[in-house]
Amino acid sequence: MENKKRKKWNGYLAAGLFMTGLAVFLGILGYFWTPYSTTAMSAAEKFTAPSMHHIFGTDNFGRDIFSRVMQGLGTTLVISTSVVLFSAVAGVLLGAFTGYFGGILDEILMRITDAVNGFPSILLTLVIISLLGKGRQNVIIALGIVFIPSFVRIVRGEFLRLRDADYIKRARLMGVGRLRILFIHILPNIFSVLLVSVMIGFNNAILAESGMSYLGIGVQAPDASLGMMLSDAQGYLQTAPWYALFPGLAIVWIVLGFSLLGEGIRKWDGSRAE
Amino acid sequence: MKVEQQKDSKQKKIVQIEDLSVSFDGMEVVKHVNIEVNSGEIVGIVGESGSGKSITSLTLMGLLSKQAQVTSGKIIVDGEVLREADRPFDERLYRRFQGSRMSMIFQEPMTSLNPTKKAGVQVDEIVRLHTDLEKEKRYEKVLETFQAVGLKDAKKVYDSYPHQLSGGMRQRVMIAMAVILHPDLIIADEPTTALDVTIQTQIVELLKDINKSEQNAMLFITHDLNLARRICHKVVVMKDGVVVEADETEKIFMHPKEAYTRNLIEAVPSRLKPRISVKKESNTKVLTVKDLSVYYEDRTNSIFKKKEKQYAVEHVSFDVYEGESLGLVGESGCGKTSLSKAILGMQEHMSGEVSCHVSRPQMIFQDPYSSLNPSKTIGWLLMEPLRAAGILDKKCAMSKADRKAAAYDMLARVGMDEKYFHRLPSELSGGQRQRISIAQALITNPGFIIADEPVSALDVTIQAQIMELLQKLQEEMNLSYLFISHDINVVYHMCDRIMVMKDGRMIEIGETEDIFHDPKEAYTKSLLV
Amino acid sequence: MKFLIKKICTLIMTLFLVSVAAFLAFQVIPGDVVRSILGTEATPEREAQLREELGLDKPPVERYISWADDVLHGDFGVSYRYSKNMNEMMPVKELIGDKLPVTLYLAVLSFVMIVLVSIPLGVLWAKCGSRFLDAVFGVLTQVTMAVPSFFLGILVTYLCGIVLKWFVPGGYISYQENMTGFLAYLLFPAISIALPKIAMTARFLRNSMLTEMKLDYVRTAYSKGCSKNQVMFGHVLKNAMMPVITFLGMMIAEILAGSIVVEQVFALPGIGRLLISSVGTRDLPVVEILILYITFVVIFVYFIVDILYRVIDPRIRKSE
Amino acid sequence: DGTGESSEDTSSKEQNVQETEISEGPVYGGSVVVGIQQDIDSLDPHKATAAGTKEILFNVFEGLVKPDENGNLICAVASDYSISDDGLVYTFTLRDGVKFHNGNDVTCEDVKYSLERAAGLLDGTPLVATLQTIQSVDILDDKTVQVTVDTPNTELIYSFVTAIIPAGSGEDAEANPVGTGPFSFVSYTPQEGIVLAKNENYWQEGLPYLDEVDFKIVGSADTALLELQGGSIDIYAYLTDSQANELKDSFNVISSPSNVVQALFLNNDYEPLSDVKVRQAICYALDKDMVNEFVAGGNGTLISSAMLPTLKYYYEDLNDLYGTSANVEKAKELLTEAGYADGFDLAIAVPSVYEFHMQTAEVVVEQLKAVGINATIDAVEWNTWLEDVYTNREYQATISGITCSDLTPGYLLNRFQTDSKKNFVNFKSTEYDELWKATQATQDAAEKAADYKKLQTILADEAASAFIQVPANTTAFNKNLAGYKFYPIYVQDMSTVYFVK
Ligand SMILES: Nc1ncnc2c1ncn2[C@@H]1O[C@H](COP(=O)(O)OP(=O)(O)OP(=O)(O)O)[C@@H](O)[C@H]1O
Ligand SMILES: Nc1ncnc2c1ncn2[C@@H]1O[C@H](COP(=O)(O)OP(=O)(O)OP(=O)(O)O)[C@@H](O)[C@H]1O
Ligand SMILES: [Mg+2]
Ligand SMILES: [Mg+2]
Repeated sequence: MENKKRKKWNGYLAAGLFMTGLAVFLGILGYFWTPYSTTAMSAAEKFTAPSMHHIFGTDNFGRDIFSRVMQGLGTTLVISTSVVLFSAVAGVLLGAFTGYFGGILDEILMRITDAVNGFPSILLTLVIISLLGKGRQNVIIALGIVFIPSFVRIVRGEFLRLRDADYIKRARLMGVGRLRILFIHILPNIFSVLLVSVMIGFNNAILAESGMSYLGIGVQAPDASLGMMLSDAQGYLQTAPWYALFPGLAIVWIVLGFSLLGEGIRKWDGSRAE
Repeated sequence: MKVEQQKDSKQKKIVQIEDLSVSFDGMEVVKHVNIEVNSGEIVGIVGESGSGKSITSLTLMGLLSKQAQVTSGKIIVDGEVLREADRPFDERLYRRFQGSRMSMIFQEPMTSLNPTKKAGVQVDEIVRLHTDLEKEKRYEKVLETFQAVGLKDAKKVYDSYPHQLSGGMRQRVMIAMAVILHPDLIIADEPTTALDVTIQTQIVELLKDINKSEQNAMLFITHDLNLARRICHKVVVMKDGVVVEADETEKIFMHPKEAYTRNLIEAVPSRLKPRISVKKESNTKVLTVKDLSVYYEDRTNSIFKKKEKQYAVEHVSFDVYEGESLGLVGESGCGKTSLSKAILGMQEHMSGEVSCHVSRPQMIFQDPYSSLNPSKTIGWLLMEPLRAAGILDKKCAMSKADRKAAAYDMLARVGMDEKYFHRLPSELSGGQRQRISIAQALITNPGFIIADEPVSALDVTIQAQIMELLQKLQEEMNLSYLFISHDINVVYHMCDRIMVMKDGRMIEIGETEDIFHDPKEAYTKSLLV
Repeated sequence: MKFLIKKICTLIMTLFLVSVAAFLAFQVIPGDVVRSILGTEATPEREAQLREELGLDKPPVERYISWADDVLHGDFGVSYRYSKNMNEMMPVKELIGDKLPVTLYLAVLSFVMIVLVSIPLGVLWAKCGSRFLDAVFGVLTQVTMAVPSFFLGILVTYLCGIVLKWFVPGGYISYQENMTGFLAYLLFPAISIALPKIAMTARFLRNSMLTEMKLDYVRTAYSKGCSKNQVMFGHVLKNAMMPVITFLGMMIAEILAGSIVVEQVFALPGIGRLLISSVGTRDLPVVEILILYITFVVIFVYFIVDILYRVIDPRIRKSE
Repeated sequence: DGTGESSEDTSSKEQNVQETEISEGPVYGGSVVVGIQQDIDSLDPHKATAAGTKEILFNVFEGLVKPDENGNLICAVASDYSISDDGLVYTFTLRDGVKFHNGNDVTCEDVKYSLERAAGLLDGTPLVATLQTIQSVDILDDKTVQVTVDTPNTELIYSFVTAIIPAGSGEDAEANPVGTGPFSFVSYTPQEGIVLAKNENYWQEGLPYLDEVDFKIVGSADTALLELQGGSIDIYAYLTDSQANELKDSFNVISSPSNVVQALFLNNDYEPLSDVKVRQAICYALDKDMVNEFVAGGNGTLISSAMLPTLKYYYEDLNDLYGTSANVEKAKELLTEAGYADGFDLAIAVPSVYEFHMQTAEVVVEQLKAVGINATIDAVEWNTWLEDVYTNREYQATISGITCSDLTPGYLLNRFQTDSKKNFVNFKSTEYDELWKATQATQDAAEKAADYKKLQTILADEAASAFIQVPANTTAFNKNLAGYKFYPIYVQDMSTVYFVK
């Protein structure tokens, strides 16, 4: 009986945890220690191919790419985490109120969401960045704003659905306060949906951040970010293909990790329901 | 209600299920089952939920999912061995039988049809697959069959999508699909459970007629013993995958050999077992409803037109007295739920007067699965109403320890063990959930409770338990009920007075016995069939 | 009818909001087009003259209103930045008309690729019973989905362009010159856009089909004696396609956004690059129209999806 | 007069060069595709201001005089000129047989119109700032034009490179640019490029060689590289060092100093930087050799003041002042004296479009770290840079380049006057201001040279900014092309380019 209810471990979860775990570990480690300095330049070591000393090789300033990838992972993770947190919290608040109460507020918000959705996101970030200036916080704010609508949509839909669930009707009959209904009665039930969209949001944030860095509106040098390294490396595709390869693979690694984790969680959660 | 046995000399064996066992992941859910069906015969399989009825019939039909394995026995249809334990599933062989020589009517008329194909086309497909008829011929044949199963406007039905048809019509389409090729065997897996009483009767009569005229074999699966008694020649009683008893219908009903069968028969709420009245003489009203109307604003109209009011409840007046159960019956869509929502103040548009003389009346919902917050433990669910009441009314405020004690107490009163306190709703069975749902409604001592079809979703056996519990609690706590159901037998069993609704209007109200034995309205009579 | 009116109102509302937002954004972001055109060396008189020529000396509200008025009358204005071969600035219409085909072809090509590849793939995947193949498909699509399009672009450039020499990176051929050459060149950028989306769509379709296959009507179909293929193609596919259509609609919006980056990687003169460079040069008339255009396309696509939905799914058709 | 003579000199020298090249077998005809970085800002030669536009229009338009590759002026539409002793009257004699692309001869009317238009005498809007000084343009006879100016300025002659266009064609210039240069305008497609065709009537005998030149806009330096290798462009200037290395084998790669002064410009009004010691400390902290090595592959020319080594007033000795490699001790000492022993934070704004400056910034940040200055890079859009840094001067420091777009040293130096509109570093030195005025007044060449050197010294001593280098222009062109010439200003002269057999 108890056994049957235990959540089932699955391959997706294991692979996802391993991949994100490693990325997060390297990212955090990169804040405190890297094999080489991430900024120290050395003319002698310019563009050395991957070897025992520099497993990912070195870049145009002779900096160790592995160390920079570590740092880049950190930057990327910090940004995507903050973006997702920011947009998820805002999305939950907005989505909860509009979904549950509906009305004119809902109508207005949905129109704005539509507009933001229709607006090319890269452009929106471009405009926000032009307004706020570059730099890490502003990237977070810009992406955060861009990501809010998707969360609002999901959360709103769920609240709209659960608003009429029998157990919520009951809570209303009991005289439970509105805020308590919103956040104590309903919210925990959309947790798994939220979790999956957070995972997807994570991926999109990572991709968007690297995309922004690639277009030169992301974080600023000498802060290493994976997208920025990739964009820098594009000029040296022939001389030093590894310069583009490893940051790119790092992005793939971490995005894949989160996808697998999301999939794994979905399955894990699903096995409970059975 | 005896069904005359067809004593036909031409009777032959259509289905022989011999020693059939089916298992999922090594777990046997059907164990050594033997069933025989002859042509012209309706054999019923009855048994509580999960007893393996559907699995048996699906195996027979060759529709078992991949995870399932036939571990022993064989299935013979029309003399041909379709399935044997140690032979792999032969898809081709089965396809020769499926549709043309045996067909199946499923439980859910709502979902068993492809939602994006026209009803006619779906019936046409089966003819197309198994005959060489031309298009026009097929069209005619489908229309004919539609008419035969009582779909009057056959052409319109042909071009309708399933969602445009009512439940009864859909089930008729399914039946048309099943009979169009005159198969030797028809399996009907709970074909009426999802339908209204009135429609239920029609469908059952239809199946009976078909059986009579076509002289085919029919396997009729149901958990409703009354129904089985009405239609079947023979009955097979199943429990936990095992055939407990199999015999001629009347024999089973009159002289059940097994205790289980006896239980099953007794659990049936029948008018043979009227309510033991718990009503105390009292004239204190707990609820007064005067001239209540409820309407919805029709959303389908364009912005240019004025919104139209659609009345779900019209001019209904009644009272509920302390300690009594008032039953409310009526077919689906007659406004029962709308009325109860209006009483509880959950209805947007209403007119008339509702005065409730007890504080915070509560409601028990039909579906035990959706009426408990799935992310909270049972304990939390029971304590929450007390907490809310405490905030609303300082007098009721309780300490956390007190709330906990009250919750444990309530748990015990609905007959559940303490160990469930920390469980999640998903870890309970349907019956247990409904108990918790009742406990949650009762814990604040509301005095008046609306129970909206609280047992419709449950098994017969569990139904009986829950009804018993409701009566017990009523006695203990001096409760009043407004008890809603579409099943008049259930109401008979539970209520002191009965109110009958049709199309939003109250057509009759009176003492239970009066209504039953001397119904004034024709509609009420039709409910009593 | 009501549906249509509502959609059109929403569209107008959104376009209005978007245009105001873009206009406002340009008022607040630093830098203006005059300085961008004249650089560091111009005389103040020349700056003032240019400002007047461009009408930038008027108050913003007046400028917006007159711009909006022009647009409503079908006049999309002229670029601040690009001049034309005649004695005037480049009309935005022509400028965009020039770049649009590139992006359009790119989008269409990628979209066609996505549809042509992902749908059979998804069906095949849903059909395949083998656990091994299932796992292979699963891993393959997960990995493909994780590759950002610009990285894919770089990889494609490196592999197909530099190593294999299948195409000349940056050797864009104008569609006016040589249509086949143009399409052949677009093939690689289109692959970069399409590949991850193919994986996504195939996955989505497969999941949708598997969900659909669990439904009761499938069992009904089998009970009629349909073979697996008859069930899959005759019953399941159409119903499973419905969510996929929404998904594909969203995909079009994403392709448009994605092409901004991919145009950058492959140096394609499409509207994505025009947009980025016009934001850079503060060429407001061009940016406004481009944004309106893109927003319009996105909303329009959603609209089409809605319509398609109605056509395919009789349930929705009815309920409205 | 001096300038005239020197121009004679060089044109004969040029003739020699050509002859030797001709003996190697130039072929007439053919067309080349030249990769350019930016779009054209205007086809009106008087209105065009972007360097990237001017370098192309150089092939289409000519002034009365024009620069040559050695930084001298040669006569073009004019065949000769003289300047009055007081420096107020310029007399130009038109060259015989110079024709516009539309086939018409160049007349004095055209010259008058062009100069008046540029000087703003027609409608009050001067288009060429330096020509604002023109009082009147008079036609003396059908070959002679006299220009009167209000203040003497020995460098004004350099402004007569201003394009001569047909009289009255100003309105039409954007649409139908007509000039006298070696190539005529064919078509322009925004964001794609501009196509020029050979001017058969060009006044210089034997030039140009090519039939068609296609200036094609390429997205970035990276794609330019790929396009070169793919063969879709033939010539590309402004290669980075690593690109040049990659192309060395398959292309002719040549480089020469550009006309850009790259510096870490310091806002002299910003708190720690207002202290001269702090600025000097920064100069000491920079390791220019390293910057040169990393971002220019050692091809840059290190400088310590605002002057191009290719100009004749360049004062070479200044590099010893702060040395070319880092002097951390000295820098720290100065910082301590200034009261910033623990260093300070410094935001360096860099226009992000310039990869070169961005990379330099990365190296500079690393070097400043060594002396305790915690610098960060603030990459800004070009427009933002123009507004915030250049116009509003709201910044701390920036890495960028100032270009010398004509051949006068004053062009680089005048911006450091206290109240110059271009003095975006807010440099303030009364000594400098006075000396500058004196320099402009003097007509004596030797005195002038000395003064210019002095001005450069002041800038270096006071550390007006931390000057880094004049980067090299590296150009790659197809192996079967020859005759490409470098100019000290941004110019892509296609007239001398030819195919070899
Ligand atoms: N796919 C499956 N995997 C595992 N067990 C299954 C599966 N399908 C059914 N079962 C189990 O087989 C047993 C018999 O199920 P079956 O559907 O035949 O019951 P039933 O008698 O038809 O019940 P009901 O009246 O609820 O329809 C149940 O215990 C059920 O849990
Ligand atoms: N939200 C709503 N908007 C519009 N019409 C509604 C709404 N809810 C119910 N109705 C309509 O009101 C009528 C009464 O519905 P109600 O739910 O009260 O029926 P019911 O008697 O409870 O039926 P059932 O036995 O099926 O639960 C129906 O015709 C129904 O279609
Ligand atoms: Mg069943
Ligand atoms: Mg109801």
